[in-house]
Amino acid sequence: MNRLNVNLPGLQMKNPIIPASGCFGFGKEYAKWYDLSVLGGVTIKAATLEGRFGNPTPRVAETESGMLNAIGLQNPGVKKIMEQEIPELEPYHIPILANIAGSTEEEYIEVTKQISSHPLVSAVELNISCPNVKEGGIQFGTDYKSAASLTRKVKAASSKPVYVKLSPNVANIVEMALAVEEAGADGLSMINTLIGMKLDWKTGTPILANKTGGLSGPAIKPVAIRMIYEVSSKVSLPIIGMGGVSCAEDVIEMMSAGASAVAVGTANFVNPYVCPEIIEKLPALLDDIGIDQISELTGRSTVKWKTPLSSR
Amino acid sequence: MNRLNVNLPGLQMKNPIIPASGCFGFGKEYAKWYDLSVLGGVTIKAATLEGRFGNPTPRVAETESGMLNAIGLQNPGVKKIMEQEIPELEPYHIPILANIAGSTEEEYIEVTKQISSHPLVSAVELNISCPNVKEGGIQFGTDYKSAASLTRKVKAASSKPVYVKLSPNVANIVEMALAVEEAGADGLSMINTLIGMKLDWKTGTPILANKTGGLSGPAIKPVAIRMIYEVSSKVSLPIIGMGGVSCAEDVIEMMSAGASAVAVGTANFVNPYVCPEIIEKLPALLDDIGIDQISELTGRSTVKWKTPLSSR
Amino acid sequence: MKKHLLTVVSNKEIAHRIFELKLSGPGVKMMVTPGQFLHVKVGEHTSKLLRRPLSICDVNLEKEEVTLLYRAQGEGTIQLSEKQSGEKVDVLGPLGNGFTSETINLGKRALLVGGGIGVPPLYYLGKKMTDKGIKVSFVLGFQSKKDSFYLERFQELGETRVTTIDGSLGINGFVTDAMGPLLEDEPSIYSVGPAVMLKAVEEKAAGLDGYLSLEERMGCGIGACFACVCPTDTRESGYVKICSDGPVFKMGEVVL
Amino acid sequence: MKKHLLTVVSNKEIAHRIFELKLSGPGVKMMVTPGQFLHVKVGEHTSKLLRRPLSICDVNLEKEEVTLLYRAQGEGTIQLSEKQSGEKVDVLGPLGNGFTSETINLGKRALLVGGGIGVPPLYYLGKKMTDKGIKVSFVLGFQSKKDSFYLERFQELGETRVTTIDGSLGINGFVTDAMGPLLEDEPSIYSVGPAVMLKAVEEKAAGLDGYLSLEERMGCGIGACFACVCPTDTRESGYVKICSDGPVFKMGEVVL
Ligand SMILES: Cc1cc2nc3c(=O)[nH]c(=O)nc-3n(C[C@H](O)[C@H](O)[C@H](O)COP(=O)(O)OP(=O)(O)OC[C@H]3O[C@@H](n4cnc5c(N)ncnc54)[C@H](O)[C@@H]3O)c2cc1C
Ligand SMILES: Cc1cc2nc3c(=O)[nH]c(=O)nc-3n(C[C@H](O)[C@H](O)[C@H](O)COP(=O)(O)OP(=O)(O)OC[C@H]3O[C@@H](n4cnc5c(N)ncnc54)[C@H](O)[C@@H]3O)c2cc1C
Ligand SMILES: Cc1cc2nc3c(=O)[nH]c(=O)nc-3n(C[C@H](O)[C@H](O)[C@H](O)COP(=O)(O)O)c2cc1C
Ligand SMILES: Cc1cc2nc3c(=O)[nH]c(=O)nc-3n(C[C@H](O)[C@H](O)[C@H](O)COP(=O)(O)O)c2cc1C
Ligand code: FES
Ligand code: FES
Repeated sequence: MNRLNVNLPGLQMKNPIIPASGCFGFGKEYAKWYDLSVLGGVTIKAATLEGRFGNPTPRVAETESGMLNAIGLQNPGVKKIMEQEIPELEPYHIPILANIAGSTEEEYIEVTKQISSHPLVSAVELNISCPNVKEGGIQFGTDYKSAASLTRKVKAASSKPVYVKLSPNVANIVEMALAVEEAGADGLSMINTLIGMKLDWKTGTPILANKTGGLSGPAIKPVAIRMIYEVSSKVSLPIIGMGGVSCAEDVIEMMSAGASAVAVGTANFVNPYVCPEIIEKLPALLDDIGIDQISELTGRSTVKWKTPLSSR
Repeated sequence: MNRLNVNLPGLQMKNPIIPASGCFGFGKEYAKWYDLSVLGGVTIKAATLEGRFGNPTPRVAETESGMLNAIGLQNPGVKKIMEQEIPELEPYHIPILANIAGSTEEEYIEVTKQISSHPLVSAVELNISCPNVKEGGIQFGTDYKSAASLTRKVKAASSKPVYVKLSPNVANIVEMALAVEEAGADGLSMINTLIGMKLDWKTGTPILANKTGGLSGPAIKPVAIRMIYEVSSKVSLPIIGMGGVSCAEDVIEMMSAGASAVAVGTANFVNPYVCPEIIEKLPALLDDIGIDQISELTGRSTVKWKTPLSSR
Repeated sequence: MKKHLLTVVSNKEIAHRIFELKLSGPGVKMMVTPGQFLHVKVGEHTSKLLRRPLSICDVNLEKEEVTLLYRAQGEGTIQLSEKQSGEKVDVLGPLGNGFTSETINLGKRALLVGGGIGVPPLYYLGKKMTDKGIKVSFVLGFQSKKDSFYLERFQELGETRVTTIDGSLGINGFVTDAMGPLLEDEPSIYSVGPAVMLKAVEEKAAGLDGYLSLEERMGCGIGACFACVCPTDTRESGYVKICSDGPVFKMGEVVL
Repeated sequence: MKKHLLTVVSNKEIAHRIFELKLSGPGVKMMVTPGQFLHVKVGEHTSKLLRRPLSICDVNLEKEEVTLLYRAQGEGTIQLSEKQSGEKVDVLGPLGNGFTSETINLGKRALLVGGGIGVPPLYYLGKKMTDKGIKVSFVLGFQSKKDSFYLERFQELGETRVTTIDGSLGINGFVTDAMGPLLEDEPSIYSVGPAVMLKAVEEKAAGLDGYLSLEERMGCGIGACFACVCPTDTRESGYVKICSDGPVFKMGEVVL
């Protein structure tokens, strides 16, 4: 029995650790650093119908315990991704979660049709939360009616399970989650980046050419934990949690909040080996807290709690 | 001529630095550390009609480059604050911004009537964004119609200028700002804390007794800068900016984004002298960037910018 | 009440994960009251912003040297444990109301009860008391032998009984299981530790006078943020702030 | 392409805010190609997460020692400048495509043009070239005299002309104002610096072959995040990644 394995719709994984979309390219770059077959799965960069060049540079800025990015969904288009990128992942025999984006419902539907038909693609991650392009789907991500409508259509077009990736830039994340659940989503991915900005104090001008960007990294983990906690107690869909995870302890915290699997993004830039290192460390931590099967962690935070102080 | 002085409705300040509400008690604690008369002004802790004991402990948790708090609007009630707390600030001759909270429109109105009548109170800060009490006004803070209605009534009840303190936990901060401007607000304070949570990975339970809390500190500065930037370009009200400010450079960044004054919260806990130290450092930084009058900084980010890289 | 940049004299592990940190600097002159604490910044560029409250464990006024004992358990104290001799540590303090001389002079006999990392402040307290000619005895509770520290030093000051939860040292059990005999000559009680322990001590020592030092998660450490409040019936406000009204309170004053 | 924990041999200021950092460790063996860079973590517990790309300035293979020159300008490099001898530095590298031997062997004469912190990699490049018997000359541009560094060392390798924007040293003006005479024997061009400078150099050296090393803000540093792209007409994709396809590109290959 493998104590780390987790099973989500379309994603039978030997451990819950998945690199997050956009932070791992199409996999081959990190394949130069370690054997990707150790991963639970991999999320590939957002695919759009046509290729996109993305935003002008600078595209990243550093913030306290975080970073801003405004890549702008650069990608070669769904056709090239299916022909040239995805096949490179075949040797690793890990589930592939295909992140998709678009400007119109039609584009989302067409991309879904194509990419979900790829034999190596295990599930589709519907990105309705990219804050960095006027038409990156964020318009779907902040209005729950259009989110539900898009989910319904994408689900109909997809031959694989569909995970809807939620934006944290909303007043009521539970309402959004309930709407896409009702619309037939198989799972949720949360959270995408918070919209942020940084100015060069000397010039008073934005660091990013795009001015605003998506805030990621440990800085946003408390927001991610809160949203996953709220949503998991109201929604019965499995959640792929993400937002600031950088170590095995963070993985346990996020699963305790309600996640069934955990995606790691920004931390890959800090340490390219972070995913294998987390996977290696998890069993020892499970021993510390007396957990056999990692999936037992999911949602344990909702049990009655005691203050950490008196538990010393 | 004093190059640091700024003038906002009701707040004639010799510099733009104000301790943020809830992070400076009622002032007297920090008065043991330095002479408060060096400050531009001071924001006092939220006042409610009756005294409140607040939430159980633990009330704070540490996060990466930030902290969570769930104090729960503990305060002795507006009457005691007016009789016992505010008079202690008289010797310092600095403008006092009175932060007020409530559960109902009636409570807000009554507290405003009373506290705005105090001769030492220069302006009222309407807190419709406390995330830590079921009835701390957050319900007003996330629905722009009720925010506008409350603003209108509080404004009518107030004998002093009214600043509305906005919650960042919304999908569209500009819509909210426009609504309260339209409703007659004299200024805006932004941002309050983001809603977050932290679990003890060992027990899987929340660190805070209140489970969720308000995220503050440098971690949220990019969100604050972005919201101030967006709002200042659409709204003509002066903005008291806050969110992660910890040094003089941060003050310049935030004013460049559109703030007319800057409140410092969490940083007071890291360094009790942070406000006087910032005030002392500002003139040298203004020299570096060739600015005479600090108020010239406000909104300079909206002028056409060049990439920092090529400006090396 | 001040901010000091003290210099690390030494910072070594004296028991399992327990570090003895000696800091020196002019600021130490002010640290004369046991039970007060220092609010310690764990690093300069660290992402861990909040200061850690650590009790004054001992002070050498001639050498202007203060000793802190801390358990490197969480990320902040682990970072603190990496500080090398010669490095600087930014501290606020001394903070809070400690065991003042009135508090100390309750009687001729005192029983000092500490659990885990509640033990350190009792050393400085015990020293001050013996200086004043008060007869002190100690009950010190630890998880296990490997977590225990400073035992010889305490023995130099007075009778010292040790309890461990796993029985690996001294009496098997909690501090309250060892207090009995030492209560006979009706000493005044001074106890530091987690709330659960203080509660048990209070019950065990029912009828005796004494003082308790409380713990709570803190923000400012100076009374401004209301993070560390504790309910009480003895004050009109209905609460006390542990950081500024305490951490030391008269037994029975606060609701544990 | 690996992660190394190197040891600080020395880290000293050699010009105004310019630091020379010598690091040693087995990993240095791999750092044989000039123009490649190390992706440097500025601290362990720091809130500054992103690595800083710093060019290899010199390598001593016997001593397994690599030299980096950096300007402590922003918060990360300032933190790096506080590292003491004996401390560890976490680096990724060598990363990117540098000045490979084909690139170097364009001709018998080479003109190396660098601006500000674009200067460091030219030292290692110049050394490799002279080893190969190529005649090198340098044009090095600085803001002002106080910002200049390593001049004697460059002179040992070949004719070195210096320009400063304030005229406090060498020719008053930009690197392009000093290139003229050195272009006469039609050298191949190698230039490192900010985009604006590279553009000017490209124009000034129109007609000559050469290579440019670009700069951009980076995330991953290994080709995964698409932070550092630069448009090009010469590739079907329409872009190159500076971190992995570059930082060195053939003149004219990328759109500056
Ligand atoms: C008045 C007072 C005196 C103390 N004296 C000592 C002492 O002499 N020696 C010693 O080892 N410990 C002492 N403690 C406890 C000590 O402050 C905590 O163990 C320490 O702050 C934990 O920090 P960390 O980095 O290890 O844990 P982390 O989990 O990284 O801490 C995260 C946050 O929670 C706070 N926190 C976590 N645990 C505690 C706790 N038990 N009490 C208060 N805050 C906590 C931290 O201060 C920090 O703000 C004292 C606490 C108080 C209130
Ligand atoms: C391939 C390459 C080689 C380089 N070689 C050298 C060298 O040998 N010596 C040297 O002094 N500098 C070099 N630089 C520039 C150096 O990377 C930046 O000066 C440094 O990253 C700035 O960090 P900071 O902490 O001082 O500034 P901060 O403002 O704190 O940096 C914030 C963020 O912006 C990035 N950033 C800021 N300025 C630059 C810049 N000019 N280029 C790239 N990223 C930047 C930082 O990496 C960081 O992610 C090189 C850059 C590149 C791309
Ligand atoms: C450079 C970068 C690029 C990203 N690109 C995408 C993307 O293409 N699609 C997407 O759904 N999310 C994208 N994200 C968001 C991440 O997948 C993740 O949701 C977010 O960064 C939070 O996780 P983290 O804090 O671990 O990075 C990107 C994030 C970063 C930093
Ligand atoms: C401990 C604590 C208590 C606070 N109490 C209040 C409050 O009573 N009323 C209010 O409007 N904001 C309150 N805030 C929010 C701050 O005023 C400020 O808006 C927020 O912390 C962001 O600024 P900062 O990052 O500088 O702390 C509180 C913040 C903290 C950390
Ligand atoms: S810690 Fe802030 S009031 Fe006690
Ligand atoms: S820095 Fe990530 S692709 Fe170049």
